[in-house]
Amino acid sequence: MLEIAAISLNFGGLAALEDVSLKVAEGQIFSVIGPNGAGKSTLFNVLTGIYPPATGAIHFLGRKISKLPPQRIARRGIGRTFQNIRLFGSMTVFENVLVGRHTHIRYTYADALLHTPRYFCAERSARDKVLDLLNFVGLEARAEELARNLSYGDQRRLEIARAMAIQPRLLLLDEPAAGMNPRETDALKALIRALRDERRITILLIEHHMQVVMAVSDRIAVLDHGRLIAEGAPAAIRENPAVIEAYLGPGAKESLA
Amino acid sequence: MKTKLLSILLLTLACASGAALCSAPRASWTLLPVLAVLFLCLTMRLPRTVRFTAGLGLLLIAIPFAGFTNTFLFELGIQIGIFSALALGLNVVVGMAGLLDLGYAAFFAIGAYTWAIFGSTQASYFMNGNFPLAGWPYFYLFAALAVLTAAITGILIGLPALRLRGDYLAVVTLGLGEVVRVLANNLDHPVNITNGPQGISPVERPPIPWLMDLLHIFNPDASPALGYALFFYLLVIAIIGLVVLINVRLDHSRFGRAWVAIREDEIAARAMGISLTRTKLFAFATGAAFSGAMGAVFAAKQRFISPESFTLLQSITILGMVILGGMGSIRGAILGAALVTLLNIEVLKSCSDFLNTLRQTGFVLDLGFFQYNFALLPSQLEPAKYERMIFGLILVLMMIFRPQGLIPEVRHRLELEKDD
Amino acid sequence: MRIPSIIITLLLALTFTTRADNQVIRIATCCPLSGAQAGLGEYIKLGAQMAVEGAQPRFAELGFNLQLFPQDDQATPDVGVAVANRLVNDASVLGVVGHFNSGVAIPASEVYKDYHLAMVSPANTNPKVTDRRYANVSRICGRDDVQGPVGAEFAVNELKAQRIFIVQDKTAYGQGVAEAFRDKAKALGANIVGFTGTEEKSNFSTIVRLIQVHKPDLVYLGGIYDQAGVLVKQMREKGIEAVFMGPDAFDSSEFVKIAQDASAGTIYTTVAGPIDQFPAAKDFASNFEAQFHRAPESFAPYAYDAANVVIAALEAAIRANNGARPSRQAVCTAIRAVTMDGITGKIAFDAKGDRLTSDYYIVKLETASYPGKAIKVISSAPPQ
Amino acid sequence: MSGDVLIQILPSVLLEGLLLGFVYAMIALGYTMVYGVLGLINFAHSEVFMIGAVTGAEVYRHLLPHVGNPYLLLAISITTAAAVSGGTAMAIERLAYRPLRRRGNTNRLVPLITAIGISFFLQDLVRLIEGMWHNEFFVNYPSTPALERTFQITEMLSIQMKAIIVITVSLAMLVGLQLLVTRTRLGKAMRAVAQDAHTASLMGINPDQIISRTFLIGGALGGVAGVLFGVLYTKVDPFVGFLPGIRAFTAAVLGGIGSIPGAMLGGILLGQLETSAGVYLPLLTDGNIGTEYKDIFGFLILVLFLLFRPQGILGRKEGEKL
Repeated sequence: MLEIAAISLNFGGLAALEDVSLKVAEGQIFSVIGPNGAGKSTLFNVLTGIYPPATGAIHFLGRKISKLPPQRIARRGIGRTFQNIRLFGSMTVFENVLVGRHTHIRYTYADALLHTPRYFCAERSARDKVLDLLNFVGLEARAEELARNLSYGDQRRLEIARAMAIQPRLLLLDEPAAGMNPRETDALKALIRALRDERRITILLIEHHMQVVMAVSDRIAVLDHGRLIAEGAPAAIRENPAVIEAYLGPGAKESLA
Repeated sequence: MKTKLLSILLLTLACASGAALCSAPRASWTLLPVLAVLFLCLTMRLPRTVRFTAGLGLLLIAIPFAGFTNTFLFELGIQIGIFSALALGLNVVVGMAGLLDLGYAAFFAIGAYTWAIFGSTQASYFMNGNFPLAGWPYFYLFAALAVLTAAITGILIGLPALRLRGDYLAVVTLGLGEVVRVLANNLDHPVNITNGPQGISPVERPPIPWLMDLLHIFNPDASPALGYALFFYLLVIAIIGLVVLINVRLDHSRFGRAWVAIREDEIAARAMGISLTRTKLFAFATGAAFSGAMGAVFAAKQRFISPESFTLLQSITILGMVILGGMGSIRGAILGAALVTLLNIEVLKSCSDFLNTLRQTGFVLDLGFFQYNFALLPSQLEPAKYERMIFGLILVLMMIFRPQGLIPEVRHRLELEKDD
Repeated sequence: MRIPSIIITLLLALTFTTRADNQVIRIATCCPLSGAQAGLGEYIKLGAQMAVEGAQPRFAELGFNLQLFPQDDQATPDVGVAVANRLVNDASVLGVVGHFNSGVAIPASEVYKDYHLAMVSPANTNPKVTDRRYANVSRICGRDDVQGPVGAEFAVNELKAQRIFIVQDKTAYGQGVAEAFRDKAKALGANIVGFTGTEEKSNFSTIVRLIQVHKPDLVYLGGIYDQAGVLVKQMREKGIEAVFMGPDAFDSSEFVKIAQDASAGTIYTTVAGPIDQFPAAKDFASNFEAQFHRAPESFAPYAYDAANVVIAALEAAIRANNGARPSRQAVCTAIRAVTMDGITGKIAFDAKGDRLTSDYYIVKLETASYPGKAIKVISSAPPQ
Repeated sequence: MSGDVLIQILPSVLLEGLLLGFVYAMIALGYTMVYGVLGLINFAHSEVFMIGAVTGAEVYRHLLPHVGNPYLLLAISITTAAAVSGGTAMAIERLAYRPLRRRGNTNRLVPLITAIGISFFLQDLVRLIEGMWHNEFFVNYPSTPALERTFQITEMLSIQMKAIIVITVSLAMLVGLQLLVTRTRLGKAMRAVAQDAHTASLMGINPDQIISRTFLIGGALGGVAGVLFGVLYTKVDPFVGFLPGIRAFTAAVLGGIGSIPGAMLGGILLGQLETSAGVYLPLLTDGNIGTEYKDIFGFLILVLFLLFRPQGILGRKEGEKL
């Protein structure tokens, strides 16, 4: 479903991504791991159109997306969350998700001004969808709170709900477990699986929390210094000497367990 | 129970203050309780019907009746109304969409000139036709046209400006605002379109025979001046009502949400599929449209238009109103506009008139240990001279002690309540 | 909500004003008292203040308390109109001396007209002010379309200026007088080598350069002394010897202070004759100086006369009304009937509200000192 | 107008543009430096400039009878003006901006409105003081023959002593500032705070102190610019800051706001553009487009330029911080 072919990107001479190629199949939970500064978030930003790749091409559902602006890519069906949470802080939880429905609410300026039946119809169905998503991530009780007042874990979940509101085929999750406590992490694992199993969304995941990665991933790619150094099933990655060497350093094998 | 009690209290206060105003329309203290009640109508958490009844009752009954004796009330109302509409328009751009626009007065100018040129003999300098266009439909037609031209100008100015972010946008809008003013000041040659610094006058007002007929029922010697004061007062209130309605509806639509989203976080907004350019242009055009309409009203009401009304200072003052009231807050924009206008043309002026009267009557302030004869007040300390300084001071203090504005933005809870 | 409520209450509490009793008669002055034009507006207020304070004893005898009511119109039309609306609703205000800017006076007088409140302008030279033929609007100063041509005639016929460069300040006043000057000079056969506007107040390097290129023998500025002083100084510094000429807004000692040596030789047209020609003016000048510690300048004499016209009309109207408070309408009518010797010459109004005949003085600053010397007097009636 | 004249006047037009450009550059530095460390447009900077201009004029005027040497007199004026302006800028930061910063996480428009309020306040305050002092509120730089001595280079090109002084002083200031920023500890600290105030504070830099000093230096430069402006164009008043302020701000944006060499370049460029446009537009269009268009000409150039290079001439393209 997603094909990344030999993309590279430089920041002022520094290679952030070098010749990275990946294939993500429909229905997979695909993780990208690597040490800090390995280019994982940069990869996400290239995928979502924030940085256009210097070379290479990205195809999504068979169509080329590598020159499109972020909003167009979002409309093609790629949703994302952000490593350092980017919610609309002064909007309520409910509204945050409602913004995600933006492209699916179809009425004109005039409809909004005149409050036509079309307006009410679209708003109502959007509202139902939002309530459904809030239920799904377990934030229905906090719908009226301002996003900025939520706890860290709740904010992460809200970002997921918001990203799901655009009805993505592919969801990019950037370190969703960062800052979560063990109980929240467990809930997150369930949530990620539910996303795939119940909502049929393919997932591309960046995560430092190895326990989560190993528990949910179908496949894992490892980036180091902007290069892809390994790709394979979790078990294979766990055993891959290049990964252990480059990514974790000698003697760190236990922590992957 | 408590709500009910407060509602009754508010309505009683409204009646009492309205009655007081009508009984002594010229004594400026009677305006005080009316303004206080209107303020409460804006801010109190009471059922909407109660606040509307009290507010509209004062605005549409008490003030017009008092205004028959003291037309300054109309002038005050009109100016507050005009600036409220401008503040509401700018609130869309700056408050909701977070785009810093320092050239907003340009759209006001576009609207004003749209009517002034065709509502006076000015148009005959560059085209054939029978000017001024004085019949009754023309003004309303051109007011609508002014909305359109202002919105189009908004898009034209927005197109280049919106490629830029944040503070760059500020300086570019400032520049383009100046461009509009300088053009208005200079386009008297080679073709005389705006009549340059001489301004355009007299600008036609729409005929109001129906209102005069109505007025004559109450007061047989009502002059056209009084009629027009009342007319513009009512017109402005009607437009404000419309503008508020549009604002509220947009706020509750995907457009309003997109504005706030790009204000909060452009990157996240784009990840939601929101197109920045389209959204920003919508904001610019919407904001500009409001001021275009008021521009046409302003031209007709002043009967005179010159570039002096559309300076950078004007843009800044409107921005000050929005921020003082509370960015993104509709009620805040109205309150901000009302306060700044009141301050500028009533409070500070009354204050200096008061001190001046003390000086002329040789009033001696006697605090026992300290005595001051106001007759000795030096001319350099003429209070009328320091109105702008006080305005500046208020802005600074306000920003330090209440930066979120008088009525901070409240994100709505309506989405869920509707189902209940 | 506590803080805003307190602020609002405090602000609104300030709107308490003493209520005017029936014996108070107020003459309002409307001019910019704050902002960049405050310096000029100040003289209008002071001139009127002199007149009002001089008349207070006479009014006391009539049983009235005459007061000056200074207002700041901030030189902006919307504030000006708001002020006008305040004034028409204050029954004690029976006359207005003002405004300073024609751009403010025109919309404000629309308001005065509706309430028959008399406005006597000390400074609005724009023809439109009286050309609308409002019964309540009169002026003491001359008209742009008279003083411009008077200047042009002098420049072309007497100074034999052949190449003229004209600068104007992009205000209603400056542009009006500059265009009137241009049209007349052209008709008299002079060559207008340049006509340009500028809103600049301090840096005239581009204009000076243009003047240098066009080599005029006379430079005319439709503008005010603060601009004129700087322009002529920068011209002379660049070695431009052309005659420098302008309208009545040059008439100020500040002009000499700004331009210093460069002010020598400057010529301007004015309706206010030099003080040595009017004994009354001399007294006014010394009293003014004693009271305000500065010389009466720019529009102070006009404002003094304007206020005196209102005062004279008030007295006449009070007498006509058997000592009772006159109506505003009566004051308007009385103003048009006033004939008096003011410090700016003989004052009487025509049907439009212009002065019947005005003496226009051509004044030259022979040396860099103020006041200058009247080198020619031209009597001219306003166009009908 | 024959082409010869257009070329003949070119050197002197360029010279005048350069003089104006230097003044703009020095004011623009104040905007850009504050923007660099705080990310805020200090709209009150035009009033800092004005206070420098007025202070310089008062000093110059009052010491004229006592100090014989005009160069020494000018030096005293410039120093005093720099001190007063720098102090004012610091005071503005302390009284108005720091409380806002302390509060943290406020809207970025709030300091902007504060700045506008301060601007209004300072304009009328200076007017009040000047008015109380000597009745009128403009101040002159009195003519001094030594400063106005003219050196005729060619028939169409001459340069005055004061122009030479303006060029020398501004060049010295600009070079000095560049050295200060690149070579000294304070400069490094300023750059560190501009990069990331939080990290800088972890490195033992006190951001408040650095910000305060940035205001001091920017304000002092504004003050010097004020005196030079006054010496060049004679008259200053409490409202003199507005136009140069806006233009210098435009220059700072043109050069890339936040960049010190950018502000210098932007200032000089804008000065040149404005002056040449003011002279050549009317000459080439036979007076149809007069000098009155020179102000918006600068703005139009800015808009066009920013369309193609949104970060300004020397500004860094901001990477999105994700």
